[in-house]
Amino acid sequence: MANKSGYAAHLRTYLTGYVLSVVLTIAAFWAVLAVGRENKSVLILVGLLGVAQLAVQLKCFLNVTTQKEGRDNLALVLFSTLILLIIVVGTAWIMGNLAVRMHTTM
Amino acid sequence: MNGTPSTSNPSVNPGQVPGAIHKDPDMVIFGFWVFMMSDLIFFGVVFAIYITMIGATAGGPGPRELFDFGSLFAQTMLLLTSSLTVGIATVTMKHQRSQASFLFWVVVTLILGLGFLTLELYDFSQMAAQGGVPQRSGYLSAFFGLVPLHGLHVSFGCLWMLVLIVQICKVGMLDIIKLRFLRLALFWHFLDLIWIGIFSVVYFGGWVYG
Amino acid sequence: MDWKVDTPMGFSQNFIQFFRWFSHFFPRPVLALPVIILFLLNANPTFASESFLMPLGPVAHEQKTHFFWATALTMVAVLPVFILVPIILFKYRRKKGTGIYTPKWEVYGPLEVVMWGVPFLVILVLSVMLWRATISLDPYEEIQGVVPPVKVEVVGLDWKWLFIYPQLEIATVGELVVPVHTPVSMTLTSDTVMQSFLIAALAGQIYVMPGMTTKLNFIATKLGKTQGENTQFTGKGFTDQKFDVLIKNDEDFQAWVAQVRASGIPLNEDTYNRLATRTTREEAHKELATAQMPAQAIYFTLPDASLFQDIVMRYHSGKPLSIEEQPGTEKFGRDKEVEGAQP
Amino acid sequence: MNEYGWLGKLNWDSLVFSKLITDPSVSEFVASTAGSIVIIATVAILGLLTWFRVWGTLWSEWLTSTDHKRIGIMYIVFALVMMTRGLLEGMVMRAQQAAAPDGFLYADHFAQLFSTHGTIMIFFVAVPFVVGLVNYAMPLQIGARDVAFPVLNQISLAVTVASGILLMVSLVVGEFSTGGWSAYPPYTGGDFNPGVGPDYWIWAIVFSGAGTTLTGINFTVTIIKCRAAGMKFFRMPMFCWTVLCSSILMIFAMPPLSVAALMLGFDRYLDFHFFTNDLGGNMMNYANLFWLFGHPEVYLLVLPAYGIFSEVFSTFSAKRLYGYKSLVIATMSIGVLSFTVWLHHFFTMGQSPTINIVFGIATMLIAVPTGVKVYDWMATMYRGRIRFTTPMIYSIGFLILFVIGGLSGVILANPTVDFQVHNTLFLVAHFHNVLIPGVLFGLLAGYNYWFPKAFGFRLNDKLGRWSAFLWVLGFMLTFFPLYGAGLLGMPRRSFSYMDLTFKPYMLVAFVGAMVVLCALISLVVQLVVSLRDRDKNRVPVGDPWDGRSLEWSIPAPAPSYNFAELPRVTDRDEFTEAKEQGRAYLAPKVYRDIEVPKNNPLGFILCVLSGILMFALVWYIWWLALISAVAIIVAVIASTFRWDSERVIPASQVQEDTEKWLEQVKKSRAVGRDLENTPANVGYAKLEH
Ligand code: HEA
Ligand code: HEA
Ligand code: CUA
Ligand SMILES: [Cu+2]
Repeated sequence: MANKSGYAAHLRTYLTGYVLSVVLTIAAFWAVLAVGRENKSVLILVGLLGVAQLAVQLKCFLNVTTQKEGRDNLALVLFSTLILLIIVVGTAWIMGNLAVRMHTTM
Repeated sequence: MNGTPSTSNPSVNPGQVPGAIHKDPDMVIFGFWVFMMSDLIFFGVVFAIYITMIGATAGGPGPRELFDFGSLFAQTMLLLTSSLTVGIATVTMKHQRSQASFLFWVVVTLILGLGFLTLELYDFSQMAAQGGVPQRSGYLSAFFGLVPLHGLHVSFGCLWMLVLIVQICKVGMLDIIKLRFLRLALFWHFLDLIWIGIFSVVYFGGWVYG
Repeated sequence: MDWKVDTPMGFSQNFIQFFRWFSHFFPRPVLALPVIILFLLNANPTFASESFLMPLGPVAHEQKTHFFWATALTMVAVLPVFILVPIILFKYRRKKGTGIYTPKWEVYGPLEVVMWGVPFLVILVLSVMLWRATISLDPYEEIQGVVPPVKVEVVGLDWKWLFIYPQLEIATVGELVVPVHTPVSMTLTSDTVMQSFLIAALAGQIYVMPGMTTKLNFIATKLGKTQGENTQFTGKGFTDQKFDVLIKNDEDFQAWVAQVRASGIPLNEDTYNRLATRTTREEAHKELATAQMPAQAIYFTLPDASLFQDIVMRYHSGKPLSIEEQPGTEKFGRDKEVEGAQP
Repeated sequence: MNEYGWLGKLNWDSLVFSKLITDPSVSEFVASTAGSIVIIATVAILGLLTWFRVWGTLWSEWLTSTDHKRIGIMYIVFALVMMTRGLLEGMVMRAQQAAAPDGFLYADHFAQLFSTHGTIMIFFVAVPFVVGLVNYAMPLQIGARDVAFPVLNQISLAVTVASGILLMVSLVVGEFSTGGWSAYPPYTGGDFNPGVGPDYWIWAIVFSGAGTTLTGINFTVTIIKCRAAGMKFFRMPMFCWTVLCSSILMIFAMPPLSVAALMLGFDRYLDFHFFTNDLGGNMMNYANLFWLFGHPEVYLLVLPAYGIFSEVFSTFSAKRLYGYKSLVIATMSIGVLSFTVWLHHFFTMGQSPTINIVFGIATMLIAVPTGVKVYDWMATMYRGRIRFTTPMIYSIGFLILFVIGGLSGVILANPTVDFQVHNTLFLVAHFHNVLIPGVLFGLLAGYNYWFPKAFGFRLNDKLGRWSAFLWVLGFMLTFFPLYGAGLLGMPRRSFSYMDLTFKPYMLVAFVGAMVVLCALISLVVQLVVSLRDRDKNRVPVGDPWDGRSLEWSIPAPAPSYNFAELPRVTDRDEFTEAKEQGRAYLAPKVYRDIEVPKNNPLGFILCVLSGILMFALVWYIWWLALISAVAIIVAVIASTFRWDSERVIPASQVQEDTEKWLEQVKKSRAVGRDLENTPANVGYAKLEH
């Protein structure tokens, strides 16, 4: 992405993002189907691939960057991610714990 | 509002949209980002509910019985490709290629989006045929609370696209319309991001743990 | 107007002036109010025994201690506000104030440290207390006593509590009797909406939910009588959902068990379903109790020891539960008759 | 779902009056009276509007206006109307508990009272009041012409008002939910509550929640992108910081509530199983979701109030705000921490002690930044010249009383103690103790403080102080006894009790409620008297309090475009600095045309349509729901076909206005603070230091 303003360069950014995303998607599908559900740790792999793809798309499609002009957006996305994590992890923790403690007699 | 438009943003940079815009484009786009983040939390919460309900199949059909990965893969590819085409449309717009080529890419996106929706609906009907209806269990409620929510967003995006096409045909590429399209493009990319979460967590997570 | 800069003034003089100025803020009739309040509060000085302020066992006792400690510690950070605000107002009031005036003064390092530091330290101490107390009072933790615990299974119904003593093969409604100095180990569920179970004088509350079980452990160390209740609003009969708690010594407890066995009616499916309809304890008493039972309580024998389990499993059948099969709904059991239940 | 006719569940028996006919009891009488008041008031208002022929003005100046100041005022008026209902409900509840064990209300009626009271006070009084004040003051403080998205602003107001009206309708048609403001299922689920009550709650919450989210987005973008030149973040008035933080809370905290309410709706309408007892539903998820929203919500309300207090303390102590940076950091930490404590509302659910400890400590941590704030306000007064005006009395009352409420909050944050006092009146006392001295006193202070800016004349200060005293006193009498009753174990939401120990507490509380009523009446009297005397108390120059921030640098009432020339900011207390350096009241170098958004009927249309949609959904009138939903979409799409949405105010007009005002400034006499509350004060402050 040397020439940032050219038409071709812009197109190339998108195409790169697309190709990477396709590869990552196929990798995720392949991992799950190949490993199967007996080995639950496959989800870690899927998770990593998902996060990678999120990063790729954020960068190439949505153009969230660390450059000065994009800082507002980046800060926003990071803060939202923080809240999202608090909410999702917190919920999973609380509800998981409750599920265990509520069914001990069953 | 003295927005000096940013220039670093190759895909959604409104700075190169010529002519006077009543609103500071930077502000409008940022506002839309904020909205998307709110929507992200909305989705996140529903994801969280889904995660807590993976086990709650109540004897009904679960992920193992219901999921069709072939169709899932097709949907994923349709959506991902539409994300690319909407991007190409953005670039054509930004570099002031012909309106026809711009419209072409928008229409392609629309078709891909509709294709995605058709497949998704077909999937749902297949699930329903096997007893996979939201009334059956907490798990299925959570599934049908989340995946169609994404579908609803996609339908909304399609409607938005249609309206824009009509408007462009009526009045041409006004700046205000360009700005609207830039937001639509953002929205569309955002839905693709959510979809990554859906196939990873809902489908794969559900399938492995369900 | 001219500003006296920190005129020295006698302390007591200052003080009197301060109070005169302070009472300025309140119109005369207002000063009579404290009297009225004291009068009203004295009208009925009995102290409710259904409070953790009058604990009957160590759990509630510790909660009370913790309550007082937390209050006292918080005061450390809060009292300065009560003391300093009036003084500042007095000294720096515009008219006749005597303090100096520094309109641009806006930050002072050491003061910042105190402002952040003091609350932080107080919270630090409180956190340690909180940590210890929370661990030691985990309601799920069985109390280690000399004798093995009495097991009680509690079912929240609309609008009464059912107590099942699985080991003793009895059950009661409206009356919970526990032997003194014996740990009590409760498992709780609900057969209607979510409720919250509380015997304030013995232990804190815990939610009960359909299809799930929670636990509550406590021990009574004083003989006596208190009351338990539901604190989570559940509709019409909510405020009547109370029960007596009697703490008896071993002999009396055994006698009571015998009495329940003797006078109890069997808690079979039929009686249970009648019990589980939307009625208050009083109405259920009218319907089910026999003459041998006390005015407030219903006694049962327990033909089926797995009753509690069945109640929990009602919600795990994998089949939808129609409204007619759901205790606590209007349609469950006899549909009519609940009308007329007005205050 | 075809079991109902074309009017859905609606029939004659749904009207509240028909119940009075079948059952002529006190309870039904009270209900019918309330219903009649709604109807009579509506008819009276419509009648008056027609009589005075103000429909035209109303339409062109208010209902279609996109001016943030007008929208703010409409928000506040709406909040006051709802507040009247909420307050009266509070009174009736206090009367019922004072009269218990032989009260005069049915249990269900009492339950509707606390449910509507809580819902109204939080969602339709506190939130719109806050949003209204922010709308009015914040763009002025940051030197902007309007909020970032004026039409969106209008839409937010529209859906909020529509939901409020829906709540009012529930007084007349059908009944409201009995599940409290938190509406926990399964009690509010279809099995246990087949009536329309919870449906009213759900839709009111979903729509007003959407409005609040949009408002949050709007405010955030306004503050981040529309500040005047030179106004760096650390030059913003404190109020704007708190608003920024509060808006962020709106953006991130409302979604969980919307999700919770919608899922409850799915359970009720479509037989889903999110929170049902059977088939794997899990009501704990609801509690979790609700408080994921509920806790940030209370800080969402109190933070702007903190901001108002900051302005008031510094203005009426004639001193810079002490510890500005500390206050900013404290505000931001409260904002972030508020997302980490929600579990303290269900310590008693049964989770492990570890979880309770983590959330308990996180909760207590909030006391640290809050304490810093309290101390900073004290330090602001320290070495100042304190003037005991109405806003200041509220602020002082707040300082003392709020600390007590915060203290009880910290006590509640101890899980072991909470096990005992959860769901008791102790909790009720806590939250009224933070909500009334915290939020409401702040709003009242703001109302007295900014009123002259909005309407051009001061409110009567003497009556204002009277009512402030009555508020303080009434509050203490009403809610301090509840701490006692709660410790003695009286559960909240009790419509009755047998234990006479509680009686005296309830009697004192009732006396207190009467005092509060007097306070409210004195507020009304204050308003009426001030309106009568308005010509004596005009402050056209615009700076009645020797203000420190930009909003005081323009005329009162503020012109529709706010600033003739957008200001350039060099200091935190910009206007004070300007006054001291002689930069105030200067004519702009050049006058320019100013673009402002045109009036737009979209808000009004959406208000009507969403109102109909909600009503149709509540009553299962599907065809109507469908039509109004489609109409909403069509209206929105149609509005995107308006290409020229701006209107130009010509430079000549701006020049004329401004010169007239500057002329006035020259003619006016600057007054010192001792004459602040006399007619001599025309809003031109004399330099005193
Ligand atoms: C902001 C929130 C708020 C406010 C102000 C109040 C105010 C009052 N509340 Fe509140 N109350 C709640 C929020 C609030 N309440 C909530 C959330 C619940 C829980 C509901 C549930 O259980 O689900 C509750 C429950 C509740 C109960 C039920 C308690 C129980 O569960 O047993 C009672 C009982 O008496 C009560 C009484 C009162 C009274 C007498 C007042 C009044 O004394 C206070 C008077 C207040 C006003 C009169 C309004 C303030 C004035 C203004 C806004 C400014 C006016 C400005 C101008 C005119 C310019 N409240
Ligand atoms: C504006 C509203 C508001 C505010 C500001 C607060 C502030 C706080 N609240 Fe409150 N709360 C509510 C509104 C609010 N709350 C409502 C509506 C409910 C009930 C909802 C329902 O169930 O219906 C509730 C319920 C509630 C609970 C749940 C209780 C239960 O359900 O059993 C808890 C428990 O931790 C709690 C804690 C706190 C704490 C620790 C603070 C802290 O933020 C307080 C911090 C302030 C101070 C501490 C005072 C000043 C500080 C100093 C002078 C410094 C020094 C102090 C120390 C070092 C201690 N609140
Ligand atoms: Cu809460 Cu199970
Ligand atoms: Cu909270």
